[in-house]
Amino acid sequence: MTWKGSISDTGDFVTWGEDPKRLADMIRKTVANAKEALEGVADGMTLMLGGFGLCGIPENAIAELVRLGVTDLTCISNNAGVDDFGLGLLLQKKQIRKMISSYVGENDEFERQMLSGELEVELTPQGTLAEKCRAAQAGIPAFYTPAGYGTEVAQGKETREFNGKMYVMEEAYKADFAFVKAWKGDEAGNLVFKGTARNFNPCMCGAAKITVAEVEELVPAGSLDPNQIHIPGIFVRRIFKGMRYEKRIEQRTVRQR
Amino acid sequence: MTWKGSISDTGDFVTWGEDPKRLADMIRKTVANAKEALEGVADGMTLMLGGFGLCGIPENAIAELVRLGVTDLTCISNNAGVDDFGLGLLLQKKQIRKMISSYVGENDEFERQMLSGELEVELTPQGTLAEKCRAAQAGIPAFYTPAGYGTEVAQGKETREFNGKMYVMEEAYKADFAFVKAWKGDEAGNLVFKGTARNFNPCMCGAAKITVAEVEELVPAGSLDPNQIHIPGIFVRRIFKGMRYEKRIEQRTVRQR
Amino acid sequence: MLDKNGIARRIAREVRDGYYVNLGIGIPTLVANFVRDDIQVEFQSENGVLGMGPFPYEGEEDPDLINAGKQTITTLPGASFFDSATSFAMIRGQHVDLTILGAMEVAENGDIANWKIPGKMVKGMGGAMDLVASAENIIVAMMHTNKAGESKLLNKCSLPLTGVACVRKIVTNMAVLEVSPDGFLLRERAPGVTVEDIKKATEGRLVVPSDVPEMQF
Amino acid sequence: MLDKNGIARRIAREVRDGYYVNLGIGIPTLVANFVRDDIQVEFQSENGVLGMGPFPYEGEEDPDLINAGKQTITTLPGASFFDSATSFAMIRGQHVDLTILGAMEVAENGDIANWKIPGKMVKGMGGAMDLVASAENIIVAMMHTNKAGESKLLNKCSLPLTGVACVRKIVTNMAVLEVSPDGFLLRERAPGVTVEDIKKATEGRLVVPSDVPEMQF
Repeated sequence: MTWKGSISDTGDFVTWGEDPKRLADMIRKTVANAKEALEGVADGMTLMLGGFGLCGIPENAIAELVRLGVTDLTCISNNAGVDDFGLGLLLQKKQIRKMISSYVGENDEFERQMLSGELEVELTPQGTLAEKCRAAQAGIPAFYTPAGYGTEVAQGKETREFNGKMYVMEEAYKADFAFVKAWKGDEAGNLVFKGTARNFNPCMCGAAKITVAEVEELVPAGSLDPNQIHIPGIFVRRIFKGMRYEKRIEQRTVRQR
Repeated sequence: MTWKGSISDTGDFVTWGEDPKRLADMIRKTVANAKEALEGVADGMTLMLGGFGLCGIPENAIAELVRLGVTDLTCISNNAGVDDFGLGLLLQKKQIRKMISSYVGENDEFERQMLSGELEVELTPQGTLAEKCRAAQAGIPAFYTPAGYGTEVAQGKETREFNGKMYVMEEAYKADFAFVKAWKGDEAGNLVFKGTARNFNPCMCGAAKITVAEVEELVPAGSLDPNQIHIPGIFVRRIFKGMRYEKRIEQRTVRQR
Repeated sequence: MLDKNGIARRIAREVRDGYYVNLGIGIPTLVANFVRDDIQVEFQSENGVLGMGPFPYEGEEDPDLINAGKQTITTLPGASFFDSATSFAMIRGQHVDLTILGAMEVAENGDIANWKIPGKMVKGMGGAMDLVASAENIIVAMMHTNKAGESKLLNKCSLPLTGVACVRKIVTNMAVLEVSPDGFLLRERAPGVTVEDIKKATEGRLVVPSDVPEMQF
Repeated sequence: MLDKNGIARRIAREVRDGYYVNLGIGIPTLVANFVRDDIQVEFQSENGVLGMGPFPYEGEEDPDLINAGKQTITTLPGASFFDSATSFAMIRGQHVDLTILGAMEVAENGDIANWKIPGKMVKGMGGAMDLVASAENIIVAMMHTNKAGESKLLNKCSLPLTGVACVRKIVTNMAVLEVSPDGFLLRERAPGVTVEDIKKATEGRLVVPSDVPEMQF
């Protein structure tokens, strides 16, 4: 909501601009499916996507992004998926212009596009990546971290000493959509994550203009213990029950009985 | 652990200094009572104390501070208690030299000491106070917030524009001890809070050199659901089961049936 | 001329379906009593709760469940508890849709003073500075004049500021005003109050449109 | 000369009762296998778990439960899950007592390079830059020389740095060394390795005390 009008000669015609879409969104968070949840996603946007490796990734949102065919995307995500799953699916279709990640191994197509210059890559220390999301969520425009000081990651960035140690100034991310995956969610948008599928998902909630949560189980408001909610609904704009989770395991390691 | 030795002429005598106390502390977090938990607290220290009003305050730690009679304390706590409870008990005994708080009403003795100049008071916006604790916990030496820009709170502080808006730089707190109160805790130091008694307590865990948690219920490691822990034990150095919680209500408001 | 409940009743009309609302202490707290039943609103309290409900029935008070005014409360379905850093992440991150708070003074550019009177005991700003510095949508609820009859709507605040150029709308016992680039824009008159009355009671620049309707509730 | 398991076994002796430990991928991961049974150690993995246990039994793998190497894991009593921001709050806030990671190069002032080889595909630094910039107690586990036989303990790193002046101790297949103000301080020799062997394999400044005992396990 921004000041859109001005005073006319007669002192009339002053209007506070209100985005009716935003209001409509707030009234009802629950949407039927990924298609409705991704309404408004467009070419050239910056997206945040939760998950670590293939663990806790928003599978339904990614599938819908492929279906929509939006291109020229900037994706902020700790990893870039594998060739045929996760963000690898968007890479295959060349929908991503730029990746912002901490680690992008395990993906041949990624490597090919990166080396050929088709894909721009911005590598960021993992903790800095998490904190830049959390800063966006929390209205902190910038913060200082020791990570990357004295390395090429700090090139072009302000550095500064506090208590005898050097730090790098990092700014909050700006994104259009955040896609997160939770275990359980309620109609008020409250989220509960499971195990290490939590990872970057909570940090990205409310860190973009519109946060879309997909959940394995969607329950009525009041079904979750208010004391045990990982992300309060205020950080989530749209929520839907995801379908057919594959939950692929990247490195199946076991021990013998 | 810091480099304490140096190379002698023969190349010998190099010692990495290790604080045996710290090691001993880490081995066993559970202590028997407040007396053991507060070992090391001394005159002139800076303490963080959780709680909002009288809700979620570390009652046992405060009682022990009174018993110890330590003085010249700097206390970082959102409020200052009431005349005869909470931090008011320390004020009565003139143990506090300086309070860092966001709101200090409801306390006559506080007012008297402040107006007479016996007590130094640093008022900080509540969100800034919370974030300065969280920054200390998270190894962030400084961050920017819009709170207080253009007011006397920003006097003497750096201000800076990001994306057309002005912000104030705030630094992380430095404290010797943090005293927090949780609902349940386990022997690994994991904590679960209840209702709005959570407030500043989680933000202060790990934000001081030594964090002491008092809990209503202390259970063996493994008794709490790993998915539902509010503060992982790594942020807590000592934990004990508190006694005789009074949990005084400041403003009893009810409606008629 | 409105009383405190009248001010709260008028402000309640600004609350939309789906809003997250933070209510300050005093008149703002009363707003919750007048919000329409057919819309869904979640009240946030900065001490760490979203989805506050009414006061508890006698005997059901829980010392671990209070609001920022330290009053015992209840929660509604869909509520959540969180720590203070997360609570102010909501506020600073502009996730709260509407902030309603009281003021001692408001200036025509939207400056607000509501925490300190030099020479008197200062209790502190609590969360007010975070709220006013962050919120996109701030409504001030206050009397138009102070006890001495002096205007609280000024060219420039005389008291130490809580925040700069942040107030968007003011609802007083006399009028509804918006902060505009040209000064206080008079939007509505309270029942029985004339434009002349408001002009007299307003020290700051007042922009009076050709039509200033009476408030609707 | 030690093999990778030997390096891990020696490093395991550095792990004290009550430590929180972060293990990097490769040799560091093996350290967990050699930690004494009679001490209590909690392993942290930066993707959001404290209290990692061994790999699951076949058929008990949970896709929602992995470590930072994306391997399926289990948890031990007292474990906890948390988000990535909290995980790096632990790391950046120096709550992790010991960090063990691999390296391509270490310089005598404690600089470390382990994430990028110019001209080759760069996979990223993951959490390594946060770990080395924050940890008070960093042990590098690596071979003393690279595949071409060149020393990995240098005057100055030739590869892009991961962190500056941060490594405290290095355990290689040949020796245990500490980073001291005067260069690599030789602390222990691997079985069958002479001080002369180590001198030849070390490009950086090497400080040799009068007595350099053989490693104990």
